[in-house]
Amino acid sequence: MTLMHTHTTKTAPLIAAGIVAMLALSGCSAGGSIAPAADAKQLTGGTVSYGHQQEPACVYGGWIEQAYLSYQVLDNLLSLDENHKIVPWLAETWQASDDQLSWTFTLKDGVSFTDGTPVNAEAIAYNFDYWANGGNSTAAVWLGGYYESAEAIDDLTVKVNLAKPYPLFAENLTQSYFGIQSKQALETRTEEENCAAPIGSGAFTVGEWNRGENIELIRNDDYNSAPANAKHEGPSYVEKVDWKFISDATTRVSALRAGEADAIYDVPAIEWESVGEQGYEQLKYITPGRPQQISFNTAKGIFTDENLRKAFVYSLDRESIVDTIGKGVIPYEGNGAVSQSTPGYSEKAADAYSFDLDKANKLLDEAGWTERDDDGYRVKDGETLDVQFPYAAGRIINADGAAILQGVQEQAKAAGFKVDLIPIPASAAASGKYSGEDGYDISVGYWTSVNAGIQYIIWRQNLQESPNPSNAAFYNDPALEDLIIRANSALETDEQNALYAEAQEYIADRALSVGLYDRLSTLAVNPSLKDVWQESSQGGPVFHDAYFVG
Amino acid sequence: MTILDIDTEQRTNQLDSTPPVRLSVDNLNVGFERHGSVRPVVKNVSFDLREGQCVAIVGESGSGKSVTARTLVGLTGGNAVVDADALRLGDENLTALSPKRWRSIRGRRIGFILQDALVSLDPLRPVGKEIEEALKLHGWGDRTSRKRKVIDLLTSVGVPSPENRSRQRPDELSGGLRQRALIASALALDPEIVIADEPTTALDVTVQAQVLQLLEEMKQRGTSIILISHDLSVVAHLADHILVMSGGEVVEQGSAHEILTAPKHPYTQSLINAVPSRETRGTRLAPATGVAPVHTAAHANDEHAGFDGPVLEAEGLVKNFTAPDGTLTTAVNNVSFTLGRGETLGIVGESGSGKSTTARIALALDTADAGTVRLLGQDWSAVPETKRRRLRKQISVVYQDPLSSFDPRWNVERILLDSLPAGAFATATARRERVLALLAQVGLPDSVVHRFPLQLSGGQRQRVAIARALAPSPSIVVLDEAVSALDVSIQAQILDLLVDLQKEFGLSYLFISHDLGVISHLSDRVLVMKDGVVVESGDADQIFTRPAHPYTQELLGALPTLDESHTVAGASVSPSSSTEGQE
Amino acid sequence: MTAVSERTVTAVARKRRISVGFTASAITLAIFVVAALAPNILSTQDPLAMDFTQALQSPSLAHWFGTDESGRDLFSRVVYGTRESLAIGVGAAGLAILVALVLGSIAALAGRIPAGIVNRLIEVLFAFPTLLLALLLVSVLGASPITLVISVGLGSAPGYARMVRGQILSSKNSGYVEAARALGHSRFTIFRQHILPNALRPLIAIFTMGVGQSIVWASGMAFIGLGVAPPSSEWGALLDAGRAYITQASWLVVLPGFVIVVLALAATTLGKHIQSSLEKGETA
Amino acid sequence: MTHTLLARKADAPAPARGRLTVSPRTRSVIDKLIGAVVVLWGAATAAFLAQIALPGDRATTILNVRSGQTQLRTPEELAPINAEYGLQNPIVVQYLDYIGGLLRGDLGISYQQHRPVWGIIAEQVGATLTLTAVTLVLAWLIMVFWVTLTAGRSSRIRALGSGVDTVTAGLPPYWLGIILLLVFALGLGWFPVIGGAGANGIVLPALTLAIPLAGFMGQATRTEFERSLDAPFIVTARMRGMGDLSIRLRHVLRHAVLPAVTLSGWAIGSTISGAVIAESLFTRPGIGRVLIAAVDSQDLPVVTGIVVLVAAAYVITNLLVDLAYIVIDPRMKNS
Repeated sequence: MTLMHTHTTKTAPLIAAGIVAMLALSGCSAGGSIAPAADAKQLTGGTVSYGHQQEPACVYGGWIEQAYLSYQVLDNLLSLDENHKIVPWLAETWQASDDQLSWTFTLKDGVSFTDGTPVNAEAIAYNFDYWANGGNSTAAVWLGGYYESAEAIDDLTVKVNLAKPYPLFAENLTQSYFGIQSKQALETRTEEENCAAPIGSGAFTVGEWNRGENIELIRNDDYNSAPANAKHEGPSYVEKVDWKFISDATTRVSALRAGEADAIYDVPAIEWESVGEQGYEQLKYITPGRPQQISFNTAKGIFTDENLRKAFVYSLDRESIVDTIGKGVIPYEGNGAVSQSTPGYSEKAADAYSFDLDKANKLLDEAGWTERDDDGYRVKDGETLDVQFPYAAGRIINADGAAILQGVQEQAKAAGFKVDLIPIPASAAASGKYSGEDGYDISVGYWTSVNAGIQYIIWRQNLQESPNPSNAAFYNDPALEDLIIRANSALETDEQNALYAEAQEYIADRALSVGLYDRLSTLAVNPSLKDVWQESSQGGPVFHDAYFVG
Repeated sequence: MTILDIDTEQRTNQLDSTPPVRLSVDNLNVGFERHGSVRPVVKNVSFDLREGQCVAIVGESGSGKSVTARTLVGLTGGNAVVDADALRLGDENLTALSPKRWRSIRGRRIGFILQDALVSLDPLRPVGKEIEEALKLHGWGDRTSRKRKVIDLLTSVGVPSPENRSRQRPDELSGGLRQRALIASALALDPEIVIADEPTTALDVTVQAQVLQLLEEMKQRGTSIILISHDLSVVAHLADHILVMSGGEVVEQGSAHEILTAPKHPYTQSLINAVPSRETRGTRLAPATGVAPVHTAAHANDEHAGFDGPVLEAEGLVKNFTAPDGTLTTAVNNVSFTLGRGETLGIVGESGSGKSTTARIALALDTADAGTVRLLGQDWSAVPETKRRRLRKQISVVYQDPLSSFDPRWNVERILLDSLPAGAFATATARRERVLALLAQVGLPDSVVHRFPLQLSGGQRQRVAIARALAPSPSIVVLDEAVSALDVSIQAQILDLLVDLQKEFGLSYLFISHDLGVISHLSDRVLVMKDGVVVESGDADQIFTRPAHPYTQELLGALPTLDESHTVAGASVSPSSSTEGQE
Repeated sequence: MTAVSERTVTAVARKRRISVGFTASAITLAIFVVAALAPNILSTQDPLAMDFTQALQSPSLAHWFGTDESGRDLFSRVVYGTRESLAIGVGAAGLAILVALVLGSIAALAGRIPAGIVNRLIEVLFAFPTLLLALLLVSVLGASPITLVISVGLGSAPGYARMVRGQILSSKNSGYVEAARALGHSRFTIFRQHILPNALRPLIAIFTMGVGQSIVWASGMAFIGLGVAPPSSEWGALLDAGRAYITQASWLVVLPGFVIVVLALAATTLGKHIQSSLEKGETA
Repeated sequence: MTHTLLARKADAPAPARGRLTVSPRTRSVIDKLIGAVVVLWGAATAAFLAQIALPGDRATTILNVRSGQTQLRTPEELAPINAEYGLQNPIVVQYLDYIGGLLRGDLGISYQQHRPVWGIIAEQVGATLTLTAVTLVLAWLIMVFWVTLTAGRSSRIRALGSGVDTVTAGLPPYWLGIILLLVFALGLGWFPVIGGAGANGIVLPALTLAIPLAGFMGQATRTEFERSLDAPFIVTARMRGMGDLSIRLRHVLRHAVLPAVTLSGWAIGSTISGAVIAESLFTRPGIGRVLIAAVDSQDLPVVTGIVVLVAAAYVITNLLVDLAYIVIDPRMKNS
């Protein structure tokens, strides 16, 4: 017994030392030269093993994780190129009527879905109705308030009728939520089938889906409808994409290093540098739309007072937090309305607030939060300056994000804010438990979008007759809404961007929402796999042009 | 007893015709090492074992007899230090053997029989397998021939329908059969020497007789036997040469005849005297020990003193049990008896005879399915427990294993305090004094009051158990195998104590035992039980001298005895090795 | 009889030797208790203080356990986390044993019907996956030490319940209970004087070991994201947070994990010693 | 203790509990069956109620999970979902529907995957069972080897033996897993980082669970093992000239493994909870992860389905353990 114990107590440190030693030796080895030989030439076929993070319940749906997947199997009407220019995809030409109330799309000829049915005007029109009726919740939100009907003029011409002018309509259609599915499939197949393996005209079709493990994407040999910004026309070079689900970031990177994955999604900041040094190709896409930002609850609680909102913002040195945790990979974002990669982005709004503790304290003192308790939190007539800050851990806020939020918590403390960070489990988050007016003082989150039009979805008033649960600040302001609507409907890009910028500054001035960091979509690719690129509307990986060299 | 004389005769003849020596032990010393220091447990043991002879080593636990035996097969244990001037098996020098060589000797040249096959054969395997294993280990024959051999062996040790038996596990066999099976496994390779270590302990007396008979036959066939026992009477029949060991030393050795008839060493004498039997009635078995019972009249039991009918009456007791397979067995079948004041009623029977169940019913710890028990003329078994409690202090019990009957968390004082009748003593000090008085009565020093059961020796424990039984000043004490687990000398002391206490307090004993010796030593009247039925009952002398029922006769026949002519009267000196506290 | 006396001898001997291991584990635990009650004695720095210039420093004299992604000193975090972790361990083990005691005694002593019901209940508890229990509780109560205590406590309760039941039954059928009956003690007295205490005693040991196991469990929960809310430095939370940095800063997981192992080991060893000394029946 | 008990046993088959009607063995069989049903029903009901008790509106959750949002939803949005899954029905009705389904062996349709729960489980259970099986085998191999090697040797070796037991038993699986992953997959590259379904992909996950289990079983077995080593029948075997190793393997082991068998049963029972760690760590498919995902998305049919499955597994395991007991110790047949 004893000997046993003395033994174990003796060995305890040894074990520790041993482990450390093993780790030293394990300490991310697998360096070596992974670069392909100089004379390496293009190979045909092969299977791309791709490590992705989250596994959606269905291939097609309103969640960006689904958009990434469905992009591989569905074609859109239009595509967005890296210069943020709309280019043809299934639609060869597109044209808004002079009154801006109808759009006409002319389709490529001879394109057919992988179930053999043709991609024709009728199918397109059917898809529009399908989206609008909730076939894709996110698409529905985009169309909501604008879309009226879609009709097939002739076999290859579709006319979409809108309620009010919507210049960004075409641009929005480039998001994968608007992927076109076979009408027959939607009509005749079960929900389960369309969930697991939607039928489109895309470069790949869904093969086997081993839940919890991977999805097999199989080359569509008859593919003839690549977007104009693709690197080549016709079927993809690789036969298969093995779309693996590896939720743990470290494991993903390790899989890449171990050669078990040719490409991986979402390289954690901490690994970015070393992955680069080891010679892996790195792609980084700053998602346009709403960045990871915090919105204040302007309807209930302390932050109904604009000065307290400002005080909170002044108390934060957001940039240094993000730079530390983000290791220079995750970009700091000051603008709460839209991210720096969004057209019409306003620097002014972004720079509205910088770290200024004195100002914060001054504002708080003025607001009457003068006393402090033993822990240094401000108190006003017996009440502590308490801030409820729930966040959907894991799903919307990843590990880096959580660390950043802790930084916010710690910094706000200096000004006397008692921030209660509440990591809410996915189910509670999704149940909307924390989404009501009583749910939080601050909410955090992003919303990807191709343009500043996202502001309409978020800042539209939340009214009885037309509720808008997306309005996380509960801020109902006709002026702001009008401003955004005017922007949405502006025909001239410059005029539109000016209006969007104005809206952003309007939001910043009132400290309704301030930015933290930009949501990234990053890829690391083994150099022996060439021409993997990120599509420009949402930053998902594109394997249609990819090929191996060796 | 003449028979005995005769075969002692012929033994002496054998001795003259000195057959060859098979095993010679010369000045064997064994010690156990712990933390550098060696604790000697066997000191200069020497003897020769000749062909067809039996050397018996007799001694109480701790005397070193078993260690000696194990040493002879090289299994003394890891931290043992063995040295001997000579240790020779035939021409094999046992002092310098490789483990491998030892293995080839064990089982093949030296067979070993332990006590109680229930634990000495692997309880999870059929006995056949165990026996076959012995053959297999020494590469005897092939599968089929071994199977056949196993059957032969079982037949040779007198196991009926060996084919079926060989497929049964020890727990499925009767005590006798499984002991035979064990012996068969030791004889499998017909070794020239068989060491039998307490081969009959824990066996019923009739079975014991059968086993001894079996050993006798082996001896006749020329096998040499080393017989280890704590019980002289067991070895008496078999042994040619006897070593008496105590505290690791051979206090006396010589031919069986000498030892049994003219023991020189007082220890041997005390051992012989300690064996209870009909002849020893009324005599003291143990030499007066250091702590003699103090005579105190503090046994206040006036309440029922006036009552002069039988203190306990049992009428037609019946108790059934359902076996797990649902079959109904009758453990006690129509048992009746009465117990008079100051009298000892012995219930004797072998295991399974239902005697303990009878005792439990008498104590109203079990309810009979039929029949009644009356205590001091009052309803006892018939009334609810709540009514009984008032009377409980009139009847108390002493178990075979006191240890399990003590709450391990309680020290002696608490145990005894707890057993004093509520309200009998006004003050705490009075209660304490009573406890000390009780200890004195059972011959224990005050110093034990703060000891815990585990820290007491077996004899001391039994004395505490008796003290607890006396605490409520009962009229009746039920003694259920109360001395069966004790070494013979300790048993003697306890028996003496019981006699004294009975004399002093006019107690009535219901004395349950499988040991006829003990029963005959103590009982006024005797109940002989078999399979739940009373086969014979009556006055002790009559039963032991003129047994009517064949079963009683069988029991008596089976009982190994020393003729009183062999015992030496009035050995007074008592070697320290036999006093309390050191067993 | 010698068998016995020898046993006591060896027992004494063993006891003497055991005490080394006993003290070793006792001291270890004592240190943890100090950390829990007065962390400032052991720790060098504020567990929450961020120092972005010091992010992800490997272990050094300045930072014995290194620093985390925000430059917080891991050692101080571990020390300050002790209170919460230990509380969780003790709480969970305590809850488990409490529940077990209630269920176990009913199952052992109550009539056929209630005992049957309770036994089934124990079965159901056994069959219900602890993981799910935790998941649900977290969804309802949110991630907090209480949640961990309840889920781990309930999770391990059925096992203990069976143990208690067995204990009570064996003590109920023991020789000393029969002896007490023979002395005419009432059922209640016997239960109070013998059955209960004898059933309870082993639980001291069980509890000690349970604390260690519960902490391991709880940290496991935290590891699958059911832990305590940040910036708590509860050990499981530390592991969970450190997980993202394994390859670059392995100490963030290895060292807190190692602390857990040491605590669990100490608790188990101590518990075993208590157990064996109880089995030897020597009450101090 | 034993003495009186033995005496009593020998004297008459175990006292008390003598109910003269139906044979105890048949009764215990009936009890077992009833028990099994009760356990299944109880677990299922508990799961159902717990899910109902979850905060927030289920339809909202379903919708939000489908769109990756966390916002409140308008009645218009929720109506179709409620209709589709009958979430507007009173709880009692939903419960009865659910139990009815169970009786028909129908576990329902997943809210998120739009397919029968049976399918989902059938798909995933394989991986988990394999992991459990391999874990058990490894644990037993390790345990038997280590105990046989170290138990009842010199005090030093025994100390080492039980020391290692205690340490391994106290190892947090996830922690062990991470270290195995770091060293053998990342460092030495002996095993794949992603467990997947591959053969050598299962080694590390299984070890992660097997090593602590082996420790637990070792602790329990060692005590029995050393007790049996001193048993008379072992002495007898030695007296027959049997070698030490064969004694340990042929005689002692069998007497020592019963507690380990119980632990194995417990281990199987708690597989889900345990496996999920290995699964998420080595990115293996399996019930555990499905369960977590299902709870996250309040996919009630999947959750309850899995609970029923686990309960069933538990029941079956117990039966197997009982059988194993009888096989190992035939004497138990009558008790």
